[in-house]
Amino acid sequence: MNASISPTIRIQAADFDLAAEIAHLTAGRTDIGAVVTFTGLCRDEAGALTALELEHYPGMAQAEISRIAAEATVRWPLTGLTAIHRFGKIAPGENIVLVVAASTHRKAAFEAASFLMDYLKSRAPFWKKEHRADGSEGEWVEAKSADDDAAARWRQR
Amino acid sequence: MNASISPTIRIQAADFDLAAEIAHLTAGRTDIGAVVTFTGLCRDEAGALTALELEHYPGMAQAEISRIAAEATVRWPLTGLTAIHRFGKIAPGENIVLVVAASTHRKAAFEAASFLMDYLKSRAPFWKKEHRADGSEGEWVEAKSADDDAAARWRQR
Amino acid sequence: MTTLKYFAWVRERIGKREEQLDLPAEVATVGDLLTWLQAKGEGYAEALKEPKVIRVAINEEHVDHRESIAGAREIALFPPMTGG
Amino acid sequence: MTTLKYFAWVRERIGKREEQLDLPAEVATVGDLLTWLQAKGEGYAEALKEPKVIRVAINEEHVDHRESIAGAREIALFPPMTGG
Repeated sequence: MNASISPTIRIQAADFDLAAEIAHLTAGRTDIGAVVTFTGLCRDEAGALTALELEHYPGMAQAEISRIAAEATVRWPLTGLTAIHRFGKIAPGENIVLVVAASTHRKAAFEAASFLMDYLKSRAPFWKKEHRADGSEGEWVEAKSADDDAAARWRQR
Repeated sequence: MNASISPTIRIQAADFDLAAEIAHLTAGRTDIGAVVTFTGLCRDEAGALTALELEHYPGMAQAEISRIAAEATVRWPLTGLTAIHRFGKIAPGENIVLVVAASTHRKAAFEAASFLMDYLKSRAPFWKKEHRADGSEGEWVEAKSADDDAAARWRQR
Repeated sequence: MTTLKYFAWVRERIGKREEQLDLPAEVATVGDLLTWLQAKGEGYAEALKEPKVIRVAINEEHVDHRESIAGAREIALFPPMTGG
Repeated sequence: MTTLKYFAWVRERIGKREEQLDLPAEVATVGDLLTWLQAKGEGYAEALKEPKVIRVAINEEHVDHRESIAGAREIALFPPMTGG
Protein backbone atom coordinates (compact mmCIF):
# COMPACT_ATOMS: atom_id res chain seq x y z
CA MET A 1 0.00 0.00 0.00
CA ASN A 2 1.02 3.59 -0.61
CA ALA A 3 -0.77 5.38 2.18
CA SER A 4 0.77 8.60 0.91
CA ILE A 5 -0.70 8.80 -2.58
CA SER A 6 -3.20 11.56 -3.01
CA PRO A 7 -5.60 11.14 -5.94
CA THR A 8 -6.20 14.06 -8.29
CA ILE A 9 -9.93 14.71 -8.74
CA ARG A 10 -11.25 17.43 -11.02
CA ILE A 11 -14.81 18.39 -11.99
CA GLN A 12 -14.65 20.77 -14.94
CA ALA A 13 -16.45 22.07 -18.02
CA ALA A 14 -13.26 22.09 -20.12
CA ASP A 15 -11.84 19.13 -21.99
CA PHE A 16 -8.83 17.26 -20.58
CA ASP A 17 -5.50 16.17 -22.04
CA LEU A 18 -4.93 12.48 -21.42
CA ALA A 19 -1.25 12.52 -22.34
CA ALA A 20 -0.61 15.41 -19.92
CA GLU A 21 -2.44 13.57 -17.13
CA ILE A 22 -0.33 10.44 -17.67
CA ALA A 23 2.85 12.54 -17.76
CA HIS A 24 1.80 14.16 -14.48
CA LEU A 25 1.69 10.72 -12.80
CA THR A 26 4.81 9.23 -14.41
CA ALA A 27 7.30 12.09 -15.03
CA GLY A 28 10.66 11.49 -13.40
CA ARG A 29 9.60 8.17 -11.88
CA THR A 30 11.16 4.76 -12.54
CA ASP A 31 8.99 2.63 -10.22
CA ILE A 32 5.83 2.56 -12.34
CA GLY A 33 5.26 -0.54 -14.45
CA ALA A 34 1.68 -0.05 -15.59
CA VAL A 35 -0.64 2.82 -16.47
CA VAL A 36 -4.27 2.12 -17.34
CA THR A 37 -6.52 4.88 -18.66
CA PHE A 38 -10.23 4.93 -19.28
CA THR A 39 -11.77 7.63 -21.45
CA GLY A 40 -15.56 7.87 -21.69
CA LEU A 41 -16.87 9.66 -24.78
CA CYS A 42 -20.23 11.05 -25.88
CA ARG A 43 -22.02 8.86 -28.45
CA ASP A 44 -24.65 10.11 -30.89
CA GLU A 45 -26.78 6.94 -30.79
CA ALA A 46 -26.72 6.42 -34.55
CA GLY A 47 -27.26 10.11 -35.30
CA ALA A 48 -30.21 10.61 -32.92
CA LEU A 49 -28.35 12.98 -30.59
CA THR A 50 -26.64 16.32 -31.19
CA ALA A 51 -25.27 16.54 -27.62
CA LEU A 52 -25.56 15.42 -24.03
CA GLU A 53 -26.09 17.99 -21.29
CA LEU A 54 -24.40 16.89 -18.08
CA GLU A 55 -25.92 18.29 -14.92
CA HIS A 56 -24.07 17.75 -11.66
CA TYR A 57 -24.13 18.48 -7.94
CA PRO A 58 -20.89 20.44 -7.63
CA GLY A 59 -19.81 20.02 -4.00
CA MET A 60 -20.93 16.44 -3.77
CA ALA A 61 -19.44 15.40 -7.13
CA GLN A 62 -15.96 16.33 -5.91
CA ALA A 63 -16.56 14.80 -2.48
CA GLU A 64 -18.07 11.54 -3.72
CA ILE A 65 -15.42 10.88 -6.39
CA SER A 66 -12.74 11.66 -3.80
CA ARG A 67 -14.28 9.05 -1.47
CA ILE A 68 -14.35 6.43 -4.25
CA ALA A 69 -10.76 7.24 -5.24
CA ALA A 70 -9.60 7.04 -1.62
CA GLU A 71 -11.14 3.57 -1.37
CA ALA A 72 -9.27 2.51 -4.52
CA THR A 73 -5.94 3.65 -3.04
CA VAL A 74 -6.62 1.49 0.01
CA ARG A 75 -7.66 -1.59 -2.00
CA TRP A 76 -4.85 -1.53 -4.59
CA PRO A 77 -1.14 -0.61 -4.34
CA LEU A 78 -1.22 2.40 -6.65
CA THR A 79 1.49 4.92 -7.41
CA GLY A 80 -0.98 7.44 -8.84
CA LEU A 81 -4.69 7.94 -9.49
CA THR A 82 -6.53 10.66 -11.41
CA ALA A 83 -10.23 11.15 -12.17
CA ILE A 84 -11.63 14.02 -14.23
CA HIS A 85 -15.34 14.40 -14.95
CA ARG A 86 -16.73 17.08 -17.26
CA PHE A 87 -20.11 18.81 -16.98
CA GLY A 88 -22.16 21.01 -19.32
CA LYS A 89 -23.00 20.45 -22.98
CA ILE A 90 -20.85 17.82 -24.65
CA ALA A 91 -21.03 16.93 -28.35
CA PRO A 92 -20.78 13.40 -29.80
CA GLY A 93 -17.16 12.32 -30.07
CA GLU A 94 -16.08 14.59 -27.20
CA ASN A 95 -14.62 13.35 -23.92
CA ILE A 96 -16.81 13.04 -20.81
CA VAL A 97 -14.69 11.31 -18.21
CA LEU A 98 -11.08 10.24 -17.66
CA VAL A 99 -9.57 7.84 -15.15
CA VAL A 100 -5.82 7.16 -14.95
CA ALA A 101 -4.45 4.51 -12.58
CA ALA A 102 -0.70 3.87 -12.22
CA SER A 103 0.92 1.01 -10.34
CA THR A 104 3.99 -1.17 -10.21
CA HIS A 105 1.93 -4.04 -11.63
CA ARG A 106 -0.74 -4.24 -14.29
CA LYS A 107 -3.43 -6.09 -12.34
CA ALA A 108 -3.72 -3.33 -9.74
CA ALA A 109 -3.86 -0.62 -12.42
CA PHE A 110 -6.56 -2.44 -14.42
CA GLU A 111 -8.68 -3.27 -11.39
CA ALA A 112 -8.46 0.17 -9.80
CA ALA A 113 -9.44 1.92 -13.06
CA SER A 114 -12.33 -0.49 -13.61
CA PHE A 115 -13.51 -0.12 -9.98
CA LEU A 116 -13.39 3.67 -10.19
CA MET A 117 -15.47 3.70 -13.38
CA ASP A 118 -18.06 1.27 -12.01
CA TYR A 119 -18.51 3.42 -8.91
CA LEU A 120 -18.51 6.69 -10.84
CA LYS A 121 -21.35 5.38 -12.98
CA SER A 122 -23.58 4.47 -10.07
CA ARG A 123 -22.55 6.91 -7.30
CA ALA A 124 -21.16 10.15 -8.76
CA PRO A 125 -23.92 12.82 -8.86
CA PHE A 126 -24.12 13.50 -12.59
CA TRP A 127 -27.16 13.23 -14.87
CA LYS A 128 -27.23 13.21 -18.65
CA LYS A 129 -29.97 14.83 -20.70
CA GLU A 130 -30.23 14.20 -24.43
CA HIS A 131 -30.31 16.93 -27.08
CA ARG A 132 -32.11 15.31 -29.97
CA ALA A 133 -31.30 15.80 -33.65
CA ASP A 134 -35.00 15.89 -34.60
CA GLY A 135 -35.64 18.88 -32.30
CA SER A 136 -37.94 16.96 -29.96
CA GLU A 137 -37.63 17.35 -26.19
CA GLY A 138 -34.68 15.26 -25.08
CA GLU A 139 -35.05 12.62 -22.38
CA TRP A 140 -32.98 12.20 -19.27
CA VAL A 141 -30.77 9.14 -19.82
CA GLU A 142 -32.02 6.26 -17.68
CA ALA A 143 -29.70 4.56 -15.24
CA LYS A 144 -28.89 0.98 -16.16
CA SER A 145 -29.22 -1.83 -13.67
CA ALA A 146 -26.10 -3.29 -15.31
CA ASP A 147 -24.18 -0.33 -13.88
CA ASP A 148 -25.41 -1.05 -10.36
CA ASP A 149 -24.51 -4.72 -10.86
CA ALA A 150 -21.04 -3.72 -12.04
CA ALA A 151 -20.48 -1.68 -8.87
CA ALA A 152 -21.92 -4.43 -6.66
CA ARG A 153 -19.42 -7.02 -7.89
CA TRP A 154 -16.61 -5.17 -6.08
CA ARG A 155 -18.40 -5.73 -2.77
CA GLN A 156 -18.50 -9.50 -3.23
CA ARG A 157 -14.73 -9.90 -3.33
CA MET B 1 -19.50 -8.10 -33.20
CA ASN B 2 -17.63 -5.97 -35.71
CA ALA B 3 -16.30 -8.60 -38.08
CA SER B 4 -14.75 -5.78 -40.07
CA ILE B 5 -12.39 -4.25 -37.53
CA SER B 6 -8.78 -4.82 -38.30
CA PRO B 7 -6.43 -4.48 -35.32
CA THR B 8 -3.27 -2.40 -35.69
CA ILE B 9 -0.20 -4.36 -34.55
CA ARG B 10 3.28 -2.87 -34.57
CA ILE B 11 6.60 -4.24 -33.37
CA GLN B 12 9.11 -1.41 -33.28
CA ALA B 13 12.27 -0.06 -31.63
CA ALA B 14 10.90 3.50 -31.50
CA ASP B 15 8.69 4.90 -28.77
CA PHE B 16 4.97 5.36 -29.41
CA ASP B 17 2.58 8.28 -28.93
CA LEU B 18 -0.44 7.17 -26.95
CA ALA B 19 -2.53 10.26 -27.73
CA ALA B 20 -1.91 9.79 -31.47
CA GLU B 21 -2.92 6.11 -31.25
CA ILE B 22 -6.18 6.99 -29.49
CA ALA B 23 -6.88 9.74 -32.04
CA HIS B 24 -6.27 7.21 -34.81
CA LEU B 25 -9.07 5.00 -33.41
CA THR B 26 -11.55 7.74 -32.51
CA ALA B 27 -11.10 10.62 -35.00
CA GLY B 28 -14.32 11.51 -36.81
CA ARG B 29 -16.33 8.82 -35.02
CA THR B 30 -19.36 9.34 -32.80
CA ASP B 31 -20.16 5.71 -31.96
CA ILE B 32 -17.34 5.09 -29.46
CA GLY B 33 -18.24 5.31 -25.78
CA ALA B 34 -15.13 3.90 -24.13
CA VAL B 35 -11.39 3.79 -24.78
CA VAL B 36 -9.13 1.82 -22.44
CA THR B 37 -5.35 2.06 -22.75
CA PHE B 38 -2.64 0.06 -21.07
CA THR B 39 0.93 1.33 -21.06
CA GLY B 40 3.69 -0.92 -19.74
CA LEU B 41 6.84 0.88 -18.60
CA CYS B 42 10.38 -0.17 -17.71
CA ARG B 43 11.03 -0.17 -13.94
CA ASP B 44 14.48 0.16 -12.38
CA GLU B 45 13.77 -2.20 -9.44
CA ALA B 46 14.76 0.34 -6.80
CA GLY B 47 17.80 1.53 -8.72
CA ALA B 48 19.24 -1.93 -9.48
CA LEU B 49 18.73 -1.66 -13.25
CA THR B 50 19.99 0.80 -15.84
CA ALA B 51 17.95 -0.71 -18.68
CA LEU B 52 16.12 -3.72 -20.01
CA GLU B 53 17.17 -5.26 -23.31
CA LEU B 54 14.16 -6.71 -25.13
CA GLU B 55 14.97 -9.54 -27.53
CA HIS B 56 12.20 -10.74 -29.84
CA TYR B 57 11.40 -13.18 -32.61
CA PRO B 58 10.41 -10.71 -35.34
CA GLY B 59 8.11 -12.63 -37.67
CA MET B 60 6.44 -14.56 -34.91
CA ALA B 61 5.97 -11.53 -32.63
CA GLN B 62 3.85 -9.83 -35.28
CA ALA B 63 2.00 -13.06 -36.13
CA GLU B 64 1.31 -14.09 -32.53
CA ILE B 65 0.08 -10.68 -31.35
CA SER B 66 -2.11 -10.52 -34.46
CA ARG B 67 -3.64 -13.89 -33.53
CA ILE B 68 -4.32 -12.74 -29.95
CA ALA B 69 -5.81 -9.45 -31.19
CA ALA B 70 -8.01 -11.28 -33.70
CA GLU B 71 -9.35 -13.45 -30.89
CA ALA B 72 -10.16 -10.32 -28.85
CA THR B 73 -12.15 -8.85 -31.75
CA VAL B 74 -14.21 -12.03 -31.88
CA ARG B 75 -14.82 -12.18 -28.13
CA TRP B 76 -15.72 -8.51 -27.58
CA PRO B 77 -17.67 -6.00 -29.70
CA LEU B 78 -14.81 -3.59 -30.34
CA THR B 79 -14.67 -0.55 -32.60
CA GLY B 80 -10.88 -0.46 -32.58
CA LEU B 81 -7.86 -2.29 -31.21
CA THR B 82 -4.16 -1.40 -31.28
CA ALA B 83 -1.11 -3.16 -29.81
CA ILE B 84 2.43 -1.83 -30.04
CA HIS B 85 5.41 -3.66 -28.54
CA ARG B 86 8.91 -2.19 -28.50
CA PHE B 87 12.18 -4.11 -28.68
CA GLY B 88 15.82 -3.20 -28.04
CA LYS B 89 17.33 -1.36 -25.09
CA ILE B 90 14.78 0.48 -22.98
CA ALA B 91 15.65 2.71 -20.01
CA PRO B 92 13.68 2.88 -16.74
CA GLY B 93 10.67 5.15 -17.10
CA GLU B 94 10.41 4.48 -20.84
CA ASN B 95 7.47 2.79 -22.52
CA ILE B 96 7.61 -0.91 -23.46
CA VAL B 97 4.12 -1.83 -24.62
CA LEU B 98 0.83 -0.14 -25.49
CA VAL B 99 -2.65 -1.58 -25.90
CA VAL B 100 -5.64 0.55 -26.89
CA ALA B 101 -9.15 -0.95 -26.99
CA ALA B 102 -12.19 1.07 -28.10
CA SER B 103 -15.81 0.01 -27.85
CA THR B 104 -19.34 1.31 -27.51
CA HIS B 105 -19.33 0.16 -23.90
CA ARG B 106 -16.75 0.21 -21.14
CA LYS B 107 -16.89 -3.43 -20.08
CA ALA B 108 -15.81 -4.67 -23.53
CA ALA B 109 -12.98 -2.13 -23.70
CA PHE B 110 -11.66 -3.01 -20.24
CA GLU B 111 -11.88 -6.76 -20.76
CA ALA B 112 -10.34 -6.75 -24.23
CA ALA B 113 -7.37 -4.63 -23.08
CA SER B 114 -6.83 -6.82 -20.04
CA PHE B 115 -7.11 -10.02 -22.11
CA LEU B 116 -4.63 -8.74 -24.68
CA MET B 117 -2.09 -7.86 -21.99
CA ASP B 118 -2.45 -11.21 -20.20
CA TYR B 119 -1.86 -13.06 -23.47
CA LEU B 120 0.97 -10.78 -24.58
CA LYS B 121 2.77 -11.53 -21.31
CA SER B 122 2.60 -15.29 -21.69
CA ARG B 123 2.54 -15.85 -25.48
CA ALA B 124 4.26 -13.01 -27.32
CA PRO B 125 7.87 -14.00 -28.16
CA PHE B 126 9.79 -11.32 -26.25
CA TRP B 127 12.46 -11.82 -23.59
CA LYS B 128 13.83 -9.22 -21.21
CA LYS B 129 17.46 -9.12 -20.08
CA GLU B 130 18.55 -6.85 -17.25
CA HIS B 131 21.35 -4.28 -17.51
CA ARG B 132 22.51 -3.90 -13.92
CA ALA B 133 23.63 -0.64 -12.29
CA ASP B 134 26.49 -2.40 -10.45
CA GLY B 135 28.02 -3.56 -13.75
CA SER B 136 27.47 -7.25 -13.03
CA GLU B 137 26.17 -9.58 -15.74
CA GLY B 138 22.42 -9.03 -15.98
CA GLU B 139 19.99 -11.91 -15.70
CA TRP B 140 17.20 -12.85 -18.06
CA VAL B 141 13.95 -11.89 -16.37
CA GLU B 142 12.13 -15.01 -15.24
CA ALA B 143 8.59 -15.69 -16.37
CA LYS B 144 6.04 -15.52 -13.57
CA SER B 145 3.53 -18.27 -13.03
CA ALA B 146 1.08 -15.47 -12.10
CA ASP B 147 1.23 -14.37 -15.74
CA ASP B 148 0.31 -17.85 -16.97
CA ASP B 149 -2.52 -17.94 -14.43
CA ALA B 150 -3.74 -14.55 -15.63
CA ALA B 151 -3.90 -15.83 -19.21
CA ALA B 152 -5.55 -19.10 -18.14
CA ARG B 153 -8.48 -17.33 -16.47
CA TRP B 154 -9.77 -16.22 -19.89
CA ARG B 155 -10.14 -19.86 -20.89
CA GLN B 156 -12.38 -20.67 -17.93
CA ARG B 157 -15.11 -18.25 -18.96
CA MET C 1 -34.02 25.86 8.20
CA THR C 2 -32.75 23.14 5.89
CA THR C 3 -31.54 23.64 2.32
CA LEU C 4 -33.24 21.30 -0.13
CA LYS C 5 -31.57 20.78 -3.53
CA TYR C 6 -33.13 19.12 -6.55
CA PHE C 7 -31.39 17.76 -9.65
CA ALA C 8 -32.26 16.50 -13.15
CA TRP C 9 -35.93 15.57 -13.62
CA VAL C 10 -36.66 16.01 -9.91
CA ARG C 11 -35.57 19.64 -10.34
CA GLU C 12 -37.59 20.06 -13.55
CA ARG C 13 -40.80 18.65 -12.06
CA ILE C 14 -40.55 20.59 -8.79
CA GLY C 15 -39.64 23.67 -10.79
CA LYS C 16 -36.74 24.93 -8.68
CA ARG C 17 -33.09 24.15 -8.04
CA GLU C 18 -33.19 24.66 -4.30
CA GLU C 19 -35.17 26.13 -1.43
CA GLN C 20 -34.93 26.71 2.31
CA LEU C 21 -37.54 24.82 4.29
CA ASP C 22 -38.50 24.69 7.94
CA LEU C 23 -39.20 20.98 8.42
CA PRO C 24 -41.76 20.00 11.07
CA ALA C 25 -40.59 17.85 13.97
CA GLU C 26 -42.57 14.80 12.84
CA VAL C 27 -40.46 14.57 9.66
CA ALA C 28 -37.75 12.37 11.16
CA THR C 29 -36.35 10.29 8.30
CA VAL C 30 -35.64 10.67 4.61
CA GLY C 31 -38.73 8.56 3.92
CA ASP C 32 -40.86 10.93 6.03
CA LEU C 33 -39.44 13.89 4.12
CA LEU C 34 -40.40 12.41 0.74
CA THR C 35 -43.98 11.80 1.94
CA TRP C 36 -44.23 15.30 3.41
CA LEU C 37 -42.90 16.95 0.26
CA GLN C 38 -45.39 15.10 -1.95
CA ALA C 39 -48.19 17.06 -0.23
CA LYS C 40 -46.57 20.42 -1.00
CA GLY C 41 -48.01 20.70 -4.50
CA GLU C 42 -48.51 19.14 -7.90
CA GLY C 43 -44.87 19.45 -9.01
CA TYR C 44 -43.65 17.76 -5.85
CA ALA C 45 -46.27 15.02 -6.17
CA GLU C 46 -45.24 14.40 -9.78
CA ALA C 47 -41.51 14.41 -8.98
CA LEU C 48 -41.84 12.08 -6.00
CA LYS C 49 -44.68 9.78 -7.10
CA GLU C 50 -42.31 6.81 -7.12
CA PRO C 51 -40.34 7.54 -3.97
CA LYS C 52 -38.38 4.28 -4.30
CA VAL C 53 -36.45 5.58 -7.30
CA ILE C 54 -35.47 8.85 -5.62
CA ARG C 55 -31.86 8.99 -4.41
CA VAL C 56 -31.04 11.20 -1.46
CA ALA C 57 -27.88 12.80 -0.12
CA ILE C 58 -27.52 14.49 3.25
CA ASN C 59 -24.65 16.96 3.55
CA GLU C 60 -23.25 15.65 0.22
CA GLU C 61 -23.24 11.96 1.20
CA HIS C 62 -25.51 9.22 -0.11
CA VAL C 63 -28.04 7.94 2.44
CA ASP C 64 -30.91 5.47 2.29
CA HIS C 65 -34.53 6.30 3.00
CA ARG C 66 -34.42 5.10 6.61
CA GLU C 67 -31.71 7.61 7.52
CA SER C 68 -32.54 10.25 10.12
CA ILE C 69 -32.50 13.83 8.84
CA ALA C 70 -31.71 15.24 12.27
CA GLY C 71 -29.02 17.91 11.96
CA ALA C 72 -29.08 17.90 8.15
CA ARG C 73 -27.77 21.18 6.75
CA GLU C 74 -28.40 20.27 3.11
CA ILE C 75 -30.59 17.51 1.67
CA ALA C 76 -30.48 16.72 -2.05
CA LEU C 77 -33.07 14.72 -4.01
CA PHE C 78 -32.30 13.32 -7.43
CA PRO C 79 -32.86 10.42 -9.86
CA PRO C 80 -30.44 7.49 -10.19
CA MET C 81 -27.14 8.87 -11.45
CA THR C 82 -25.96 8.54 -15.05
CA GLY C 83 -22.46 9.98 -15.01
CA GLY C 84 -19.29 8.37 -16.21
CA MET D 1 16.96 -28.82 -44.32
CA THR D 2 15.20 -27.15 -41.42
CA THR D 3 16.00 -23.72 -39.98
CA LEU D 4 16.48 -23.81 -36.20
CA LYS D 5 16.25 -20.47 -34.34
CA TYR D 6 17.29 -19.87 -30.75
CA PHE D 7 16.36 -16.96 -28.48
CA ALA D 8 17.36 -15.44 -25.13
CA TRP D 9 19.35 -17.78 -22.89
CA VAL D 10 18.81 -20.72 -25.23
CA ARG D 11 20.61 -18.67 -27.88
CA GLU D 12 23.38 -17.64 -25.49
CA ARG D 13 24.07 -21.19 -24.29
CA ILE D 14 23.98 -22.76 -27.75
CA GLY D 15 26.09 -19.85 -29.00
CA LYS D 16 24.25 -19.10 -32.21
CA ARG D 17 21.08 -17.37 -33.37
CA GLU D 18 20.16 -19.89 -36.01
CA GLU D 19 21.38 -22.76 -38.11
CA GLN D 20 20.26 -25.06 -40.93
CA LEU D 21 20.05 -28.70 -39.92
CA ASP D 22 19.31 -31.92 -41.74
CA LEU D 23 17.16 -33.76 -39.20
CA PRO D 24 17.29 -37.59 -39.24
CA ALA D 25 14.06 -39.41 -39.94
CA GLU D 26 13.79 -40.82 -36.41
CA VAL D 27 13.38 -37.27 -35.03
CA ALA D 28 9.61 -37.18 -35.38
CA THR D 29 8.35 -34.88 -32.64
CA VAL D 30 9.45 -31.72 -30.86
CA GLY D 31 10.38 -33.87 -27.86
CA ASP D 32 12.57 -36.07 -30.08
CA LEU D 33 14.25 -32.95 -31.46
CA LEU D 34 15.13 -31.64 -27.99
CA THR D 35 16.68 -35.01 -27.03
CA TRP D 36 18.60 -35.21 -30.32
CA LEU D 37 19.92 -31.64 -29.99
CA GLN D 38 21.18 -32.28 -26.44
CA ALA D 39 23.68 -34.75 -27.89
CA LYS D 40 25.09 -32.19 -30.35
CA GLY D 41 27.47 -30.61 -27.86
CA GLU D 42 28.02 -29.03 -24.49
CA GLY D 43 26.22 -25.77 -25.28
CA TYR D 44 23.16 -27.66 -26.50
CA ALA D 45 23.22 -29.95 -23.46
CA GLU D 46 23.42 -26.92 -21.14
CA ALA D 47 20.66 -25.03 -22.98
CA LEU D 48 18.28 -27.97 -23.07
CA LYS D 49 19.08 -29.75 -19.78
CA GLU D 50 15.56 -29.02 -18.51
CA PRO D 51 13.59 -29.72 -21.68
CA LYS D 52 10.28 -29.13 -19.89
CA VAL D 53 10.92 -25.39 -19.63
CA ILE D 54 11.79 -24.99 -23.31
CA ARG D 55 9.07 -23.42 -25.42
CA VAL D 56 8.90 -24.30 -29.09
CA ALA D 57 7.35 -22.71 -32.16
CA ILE D 58 7.00 -24.32 -35.56
CA ASN D 59 6.62 -21.95 -38.51
CA GLU D 60 6.02 -19.08 -36.03
CA GLU D 61 3.25 -20.81 -34.04
CA HIS D 62 3.44 -22.18 -30.51
CA VAL D 63 3.37 -25.99 -30.31
CA ASP D 64 3.70 -28.46 -27.46
CA HIS D 65 6.40 -31.11 -27.20
CA ARG D 66 4.25 -33.90 -28.63
CA GLU D 67 3.77 -32.04 -31.91
CA SER D 68 5.13 -33.64 -35.08
CA ILE D 69 7.88 -31.69 -36.81
CA ALA D 70 7.06 -33.17 -40.21
CA GLY D 71 7.11 -30.43 -42.83
CA ALA D 72 8.51 -27.82 -40.45
CA ARG D 73 10.29 -25.05 -42.34
CA GLU D 74 11.43 -23.18 -39.21
CA ILE D 75 11.60 -24.40 -35.62
CA ALA D 76 12.35 -21.96 -32.79
CA LEU D 77 13.46 -22.86 -29.26
CA PHE D 78 13.26 -20.35 -26.43
CA PRO D 79 12.60 -19.86 -22.70
CA PRO D 80 9.19 -18.87 -21.31
CA MET D 81 8.35 -15.43 -22.65
CA THR D 82 8.65 -12.23 -20.61
CA GLY D 83 7.26 -9.56 -22.89
CA GLY D 84 4.53 -7.06 -22.15
